[in-house]
Amino acid sequence: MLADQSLVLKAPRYTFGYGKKMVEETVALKSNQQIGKNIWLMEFRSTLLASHAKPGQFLMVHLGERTKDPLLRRPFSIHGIQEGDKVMILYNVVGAGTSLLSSLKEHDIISVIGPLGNGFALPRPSERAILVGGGIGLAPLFFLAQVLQKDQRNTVTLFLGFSTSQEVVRIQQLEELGVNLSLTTEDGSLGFKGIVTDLLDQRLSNKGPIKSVIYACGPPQMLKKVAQKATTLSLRSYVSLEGYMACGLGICLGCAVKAAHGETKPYYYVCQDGPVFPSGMIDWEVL
Amino acid sequence: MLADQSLVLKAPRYTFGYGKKMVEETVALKSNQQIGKNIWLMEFRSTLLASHAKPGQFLMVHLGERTKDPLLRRPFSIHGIQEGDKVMILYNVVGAGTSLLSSLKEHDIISVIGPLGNGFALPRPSERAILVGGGIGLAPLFFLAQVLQKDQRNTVTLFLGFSTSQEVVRIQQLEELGVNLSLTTEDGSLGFKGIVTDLLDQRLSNKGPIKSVIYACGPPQMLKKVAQKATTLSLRSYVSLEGYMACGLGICLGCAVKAAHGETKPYYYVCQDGPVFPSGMIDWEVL
Amino acid sequence: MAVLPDLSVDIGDLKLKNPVITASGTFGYGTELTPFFDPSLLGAIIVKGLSLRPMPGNPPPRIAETPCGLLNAIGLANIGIQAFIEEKLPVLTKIEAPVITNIYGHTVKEYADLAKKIEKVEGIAAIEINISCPNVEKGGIAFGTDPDTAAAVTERVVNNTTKPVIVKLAPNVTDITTIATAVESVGAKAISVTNTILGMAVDVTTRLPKLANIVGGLSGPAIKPIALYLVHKVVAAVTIPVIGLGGIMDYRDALEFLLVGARAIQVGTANFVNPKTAIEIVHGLTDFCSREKVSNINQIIGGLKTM
Amino acid sequence: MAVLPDLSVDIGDLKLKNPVITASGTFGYGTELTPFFDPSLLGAIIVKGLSLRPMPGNPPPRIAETPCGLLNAIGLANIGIQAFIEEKLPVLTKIEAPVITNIYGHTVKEYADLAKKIEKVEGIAAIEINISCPNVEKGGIAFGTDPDTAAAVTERVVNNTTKPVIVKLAPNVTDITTIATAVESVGAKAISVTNTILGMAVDVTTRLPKLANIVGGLSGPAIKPIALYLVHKVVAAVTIPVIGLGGIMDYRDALEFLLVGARAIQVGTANFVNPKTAIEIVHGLTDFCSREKVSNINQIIGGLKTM
Ligand SMILES: Cc1cc2nc3c(=O)[nH]c(=O)nc-3n(C[C@H](O)[C@H](O)[C@H](O)COP(=O)(O)OP(=O)(O)OC[C@H]3O[C@@H](n4cnc5c(N)ncnc54)[C@H](O)[C@@H]3O)c2cc1C
Ligand SMILES: Cc1cc2nc3c(=O)[nH]c(=O)nc-3n(C[C@H](O)[C@H](O)[C@H](O)COP(=O)(O)OP(=O)(O)OC[C@H]3O[C@@H](n4cnc5c(N)ncnc54)[C@H](O)[C@@H]3O)c2cc1C
Ligand SMILES: Cc1cc2nc3c(=O)[nH]c(=O)nc-3n(C[C@H](O)[C@H](O)[C@H](O)COP(=O)(O)O)c2cc1C
Ligand SMILES: Cc1cc2nc3c(=O)[nH]c(=O)nc-3n(C[C@H](O)[C@H](O)[C@H](O)COP(=O)(O)O)c2cc1C
Ligand code: FES
Ligand code: FES
Repeated sequence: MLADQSLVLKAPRYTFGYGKKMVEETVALKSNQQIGKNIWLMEFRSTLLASHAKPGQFLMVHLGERTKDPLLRRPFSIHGIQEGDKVMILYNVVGAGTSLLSSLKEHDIISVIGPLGNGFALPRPSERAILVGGGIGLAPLFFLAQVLQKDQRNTVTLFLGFSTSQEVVRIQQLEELGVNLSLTTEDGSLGFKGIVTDLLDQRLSNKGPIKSVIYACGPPQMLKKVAQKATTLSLRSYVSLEGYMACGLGICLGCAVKAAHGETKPYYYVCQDGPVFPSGMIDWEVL
Repeated sequence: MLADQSLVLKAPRYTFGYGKKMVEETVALKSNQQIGKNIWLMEFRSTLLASHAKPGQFLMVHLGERTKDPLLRRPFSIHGIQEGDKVMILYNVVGAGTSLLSSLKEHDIISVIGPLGNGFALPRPSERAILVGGGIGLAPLFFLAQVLQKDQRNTVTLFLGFSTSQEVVRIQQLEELGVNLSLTTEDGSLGFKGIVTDLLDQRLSNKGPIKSVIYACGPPQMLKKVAQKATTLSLRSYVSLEGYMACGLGICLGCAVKAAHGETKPYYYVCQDGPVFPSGMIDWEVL
Repeated sequence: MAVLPDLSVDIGDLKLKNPVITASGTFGYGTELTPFFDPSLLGAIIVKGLSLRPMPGNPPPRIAETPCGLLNAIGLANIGIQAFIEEKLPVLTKIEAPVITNIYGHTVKEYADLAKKIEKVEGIAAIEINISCPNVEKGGIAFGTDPDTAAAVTERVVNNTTKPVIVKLAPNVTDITTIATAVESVGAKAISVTNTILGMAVDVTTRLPKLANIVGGLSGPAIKPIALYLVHKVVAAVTIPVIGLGGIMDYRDALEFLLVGARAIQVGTANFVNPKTAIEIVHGLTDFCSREKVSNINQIIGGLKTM
Repeated sequence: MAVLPDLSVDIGDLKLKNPVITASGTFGYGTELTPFFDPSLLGAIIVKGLSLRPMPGNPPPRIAETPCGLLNAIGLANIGIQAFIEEKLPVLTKIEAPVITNIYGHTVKEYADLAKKIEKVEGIAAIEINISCPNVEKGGIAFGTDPDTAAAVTERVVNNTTKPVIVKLAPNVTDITTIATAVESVGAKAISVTNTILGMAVDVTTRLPKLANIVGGLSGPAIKPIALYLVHKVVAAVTIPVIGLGGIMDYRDALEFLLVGARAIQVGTANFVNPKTAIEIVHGLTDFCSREKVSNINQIIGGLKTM
C-alpha cells in the first residue's frame, strides 16, 4: 500500500475530490504509552504527514488488519509534530476502538489517512490567541500552540479544563513551549476549581486592549459556552467539532452537523467542511 | 473470572454435564514464538490444567476481549507440559484466528477452557507405541511421547511427515525425550522423501514380534491410510480428529463426524466423543 | 445496606427471577455448563429443540464462522422428546429455574403431538415453538413465514397444553408484525424474537459451500442490530411479552433489548464463546441497576428515550 | 510471458473491463477517492443516490457502528439530479469507466421523471434504481417489498430510457425471488442484491437510539452471509445478470459472490475502511485467476461446487 506514496497521486485526466492533499500511509509505531487516566500518547514517524499537516487537521486511523471489529477507522486530531517528522496522537480510551489502539506496541503497524479537514485559521499578527480546551480537547490545541509559538507573532494563552488532576497531561511540554497556561479541575485537585468556561468568564470580562481570537476544542456544552462568550465580546472564535465518522473523506455523509440559520446549506460535514468551524456557522441549539 | 477456580465447581444438587473436569482459566502468556514456517509455540503456566490434562485432550482458546472478530474460541491440542505447570500449544497460522493469536506477546492475557475431550488410550505395558504425525498433527503426539517416555513402559516410535524442512519443528526436544524418530518431507529437503504413510508402509510391513498400537494425528487423508494399515495388520489404532467447533463443550452439536456403519449413533461429536477415536468408529468414506 | 435491585419479570403467568434465559440449541439439555455456573441462578433455561423422534442432524461441516457471526446448519439434531423426558428431565428438574422446552415438527399434527406429550410431564414450565428454523428442508421455514400457518401451529399447540406457549419467530419475512399479531390472536403467551437469519458462506479455495447443507442460520453479534429492530417492531405490535435475542454478548447488549421493550432476553451463541455469559449478564444487570439507582428492572424495560 | 487473465464481464449490453463496481452512497459522486487510485481502472462507478430535488438528509447522528457492521440513516442526502448533471458529470465523464446513476423517488412518477432527465444526458452508462432504501419515511421501502410495486417502478423507468436499467433489491422480504422475477419480467437488464438490512442500536448510557432516525440500514461484513444467500437465491430465479454486494472487503469476499453466480460485485462500506479496496479487489482477482490458471473470469462465475 506504500507503493504510491506521493502526496497527491494525480491521475492524469481529472482533478481530485476537493483537491485536498492526503495520503494513506502504513507506519510503524515509535511509542504508544499511557500518560494519564485513560489517556495515551502515540507517536510514529511520517515525513509526508509531518510536513503537510496543519493544526486542527485530523487523521483516520485503522485499527489493524487482523480483525474487522471494530470495523471503521477512528478519527484523531494531530496532537503535534516533533523532531521534524514525528507525528503525535493524544487519545482517550473510551471504547472498543481506542482500547484496541492502546494495546498496540512499539513497532506495530497501523495505517493512517491524512491530513484531513480544515485546520484552524491562524490569528493575524497583532492578535492574541486564546486556546480553550476541555479534557481530550487539548489534543489539537497543543499542535496549534506549537505552531503559534514557533511563529512568535501572537501571545498564546491556554485555558485547560479537566475533571480531575489524573487527567492532566502534557503540562510540562506546554510549559516548555512557553504559553500562558491556566488549569481548572472540576474537583479542584489541581489549578482553579470549576469548569474551564467559568475561568474564561472571569479572565475574559472584556475584549481587552489587544484583539483576541478564540480557539476551542472540547465537549459540545463547553464549545457552546465559548461560542456565546465570543459572540458577547464580538470576538472571532473557532471550534473544533467531533462527529460520528465512517469515512473522514466526504463520501459517506455521516458526519453532518446542523448549519446555523441563514447558512446556505442545511448541514455541514465535519470531515470536510470542518472539523474546525467559525462558531457562527453552527446551529448550537441542536448540537 | 478466576474467582471460582476449583477444578470442578460442584453445584450442590445435581451432577455435571458428562461429569468432566474442566476449567475456564485466564492466563498470562509466558512466551509465544515463531519456531518454523507458519508454526508457533505458545506457553503459559496453569497448575490446574497441567495436573489434569491427558495426552490427546485439547483446549478452547479465546482470542482476547478486545474484538468480536474472530468470534469463536479456537481448539488446540495440548502440546505438552513442562516444568510441572507450563502448558504448551503448538500451532499453525492458517487464518484470522491463529494470525491474531500469533500477535499476542509475553504477559498478554488469554482465556482457555480445558482440558477437553478424551485423550489417547495408553498402550498396555508390553505394547509398542507407534506415533504417526502429519504436519501440525505433531502437536498432541509430543505430549503423548512425553507421558510414555516418562512411564518407560513402552517403546515409542515416532513417524513424522512434513511438506518441507522449514516446517520441521521440535525435533531436538523429541530427541531429548529419547523416542525413535523418523522424518519424511514431501520435497525431500529433510529425512525420507515422500509422505509419512509411505514410510510407515515400508517399516510396518508386518505386525512384528511385539504387538503395536498406532496413534495418529494429521490430515484426514493421512489418518485414513493409517486406519487402513492398522486394519490390514489387525492393530489397534487411535486417531485424533479435527472438526469445526463452535463450543468444544458438547452443546452446539457442530463438530459431528459420521460414525462407521454399525455404530449405535449416526454421528459422533469430536469435542465430546473424541477428539481421539479408535479408528474403527469412524466412517472413513465421508471424512 | 444497599438493597439488591429486583430483577424479576413476568412472562404471562411465568415468573422469572431475572430476565436472562439461555437460548435453544446453545445450552444443550441444560446441565452441560454446570462446571461453569449454577443454572439455578438463571431466569429460565430453554433446551435444545425437540422433535417427536430422534433426529441425526445434517452431515458436517455444520458450522462456519463469518464476521462477528456464526452460521449453523445443525439440522435440529436431537435425542427426541421421549429420551429427553426419560434421560434429561429428571436431572433438569433439580435446577431451580424454569425449564422451557423448545419444539418443532414437520406437520401441524407433530407440533400438537409434542404438546400433548409435554403436557403430561411435570417440571416443564413452558413450551417455546420453533416455527422458524431454516435448517430442515420441510421444517420450520414454511410455518414461520406465513401468518395463517404460524397461527395454525400455535393454535394447535395452545389447544393441547395448559402450559404457557411462547412462539419463536423467523426474521426472514417482509413484515414480522403480521406473524406476531397472528400468533398472539390464537393464544400465544409470549413471543421470542429472533431465530437465526438465513445465510451462506463459500470456501473460495475449495469452491465449496462452507456448510454441507449450503444454507444455514446466522447468529451472533453480527445480527444484533437486525434482531433489535425486529424486537422494537414486534413490541409495538403486540400486547403480550416479547423475549429478545440475537447477538447478545454482555449485559449492555441485554440492556439494548430491554430498553426497546423486551421483557426478557435470551443468550445464544455467546454461550459458546464464554460459557459464563448468561450468569455474567445477570450480575451485570444487577450492578447496572444498583449504579443507576433502578430498584426494579421493569423500570428499564421499554425505557428507550427519543431525541 | 504470462497472459493477463480476462476479467471483463457483460451486464446485458454493458461491457465492464472487470466485475468490480463501487456501490451507491459509498463512493461519493465518483471522484472523491482519486487521491487514492484512478477510478478508470474500475469496472464501473455507481454514484450517490439521486433524487429530483436536492435532499438535506437526516439529522445527526446518522451512523453507528455495530459488530462488523455499519448502521446508517443518511436519509439519502444528495445534491439533486440537476446539480449532479451540471456540476459533477462533466468531471466524471473523463473517467474511463462506465458511470451508473443510482436514483430514487417518492412516487412512481418521480422515478419516471428522473429517468427522462438522465436519458437526455450523455456519459451515463446505466441507471440503477434504488427501490429499497429503508431510510426515508415514504421512500424506497414500499416499492421494494411488493412485487407489483417494484415492477411498476421498474416498468416506468424502462419505458422512459434507452439506457440499461438495473434494479437494486431490498433484502427485507419473505421471498426475494418474487421481486426479482417481477422486475425481470418488465425489462430490468440486471439486478443488484443487496441494499442494506433494517437495523437499530441503542446507547445504553443515554438510553437513546444511536441514530436520530431510530432505524437505519445495516451494511458491512456482518451482512455478507445474508447477502450471499440472497444472491444465490436470485441467481437461481432469473436469467438476467445479478450484481452481488453486501460486506465485500477483499477479493476473497468478491470471489464468494462470483462463485455463487454474481456477474459482477459492488464494494460499499469497505471504501470507508480502506479507500483502495475496490482497486485492490481488481488486483486480487487478477492474481487469483493467474494463480489458479483461470484465463477468463467467467469461468469462475457460478462455479460453486457441491459436496
Ligand atoms: C475530527 C475528530 C478528531 C478527534 N480527535 C480526537 C483526539 O485527538 N483524541 C481523542 O481521544 N479523541 C478524538 N476524537 C474522538 C475519537 O474519534 C473517539 O473517541 C473514538 O473514535 C472512539 O472510538 P472507540 O471505538 O474507542 O469508542 P466507541 O466504542 O465507538 O464509543 C465510545 C463512546 O465514545 C462516543 N464516540 C465515539 N466516536 C465518537 C465521535 N466520533 N464523536 C463523538 N463521540 C464519539 C460514543 O458515543 C461512545 O459514548 C476525535 C473525533 C473527531 C471526529
Ligand atoms: C480438537 C482439535 C485440536 C486441534 N489442535 C490443533 C493444534 O494443536 N495446533 C494447530 O495448529 N491446530 C489445531 N487444530 C486446528 C485449529 O483449531 C485450526 O487451525 C484453527 O481453529 C484455525 O483458526 P483460524 O481462525 O486461524 O483459521 P480459519 O480462518 O478459521 O480457517 C483457516 C483454514 O483452516 C480450516 N479450519 C479452521 N478451523 C478448522 C477446524 N477446526 N478443523 C478443520 N479445519 C479447520 C478452514 O477451513 C480454513 O481452510 C485443532 C482442531 C481441533 C478440532
Ligand atoms: C448451533 C445453534 C443451534 C440452534 N438450535 C436451535 C434450536 O434447536 N431451536 C431453536 O428454536 N433455535 C435454535 N437456535 C437459534 C438460537 O436459539 C437463537 O435464536 C439464535 O442463535 C440467535 O441468538 P444468538 O445470536 O444469541 O445466538 C440455534 C442456534 C445455534 C447457533
Ligand atoms: C453510508 C451509506 C450510504 C448509502 N447510500 C445509498 C444510496 O444512496 N443508494 C443506494 O442504493 N444504496 C445506498 N447504500 C447502500 C450501499 O450501496 C450497499 O447496498 C450496502 O451498503 C451494502 O453493501 P456493503 O455492505 O458493501 O456496504 C448506502 C450505504 C451506506 C453505508
Ligand atoms: S465522515 Fe464520511 S462524509 Fe464525513
Ligand atoms: S464443538 Fe460444540 S458440540 Fe462439539
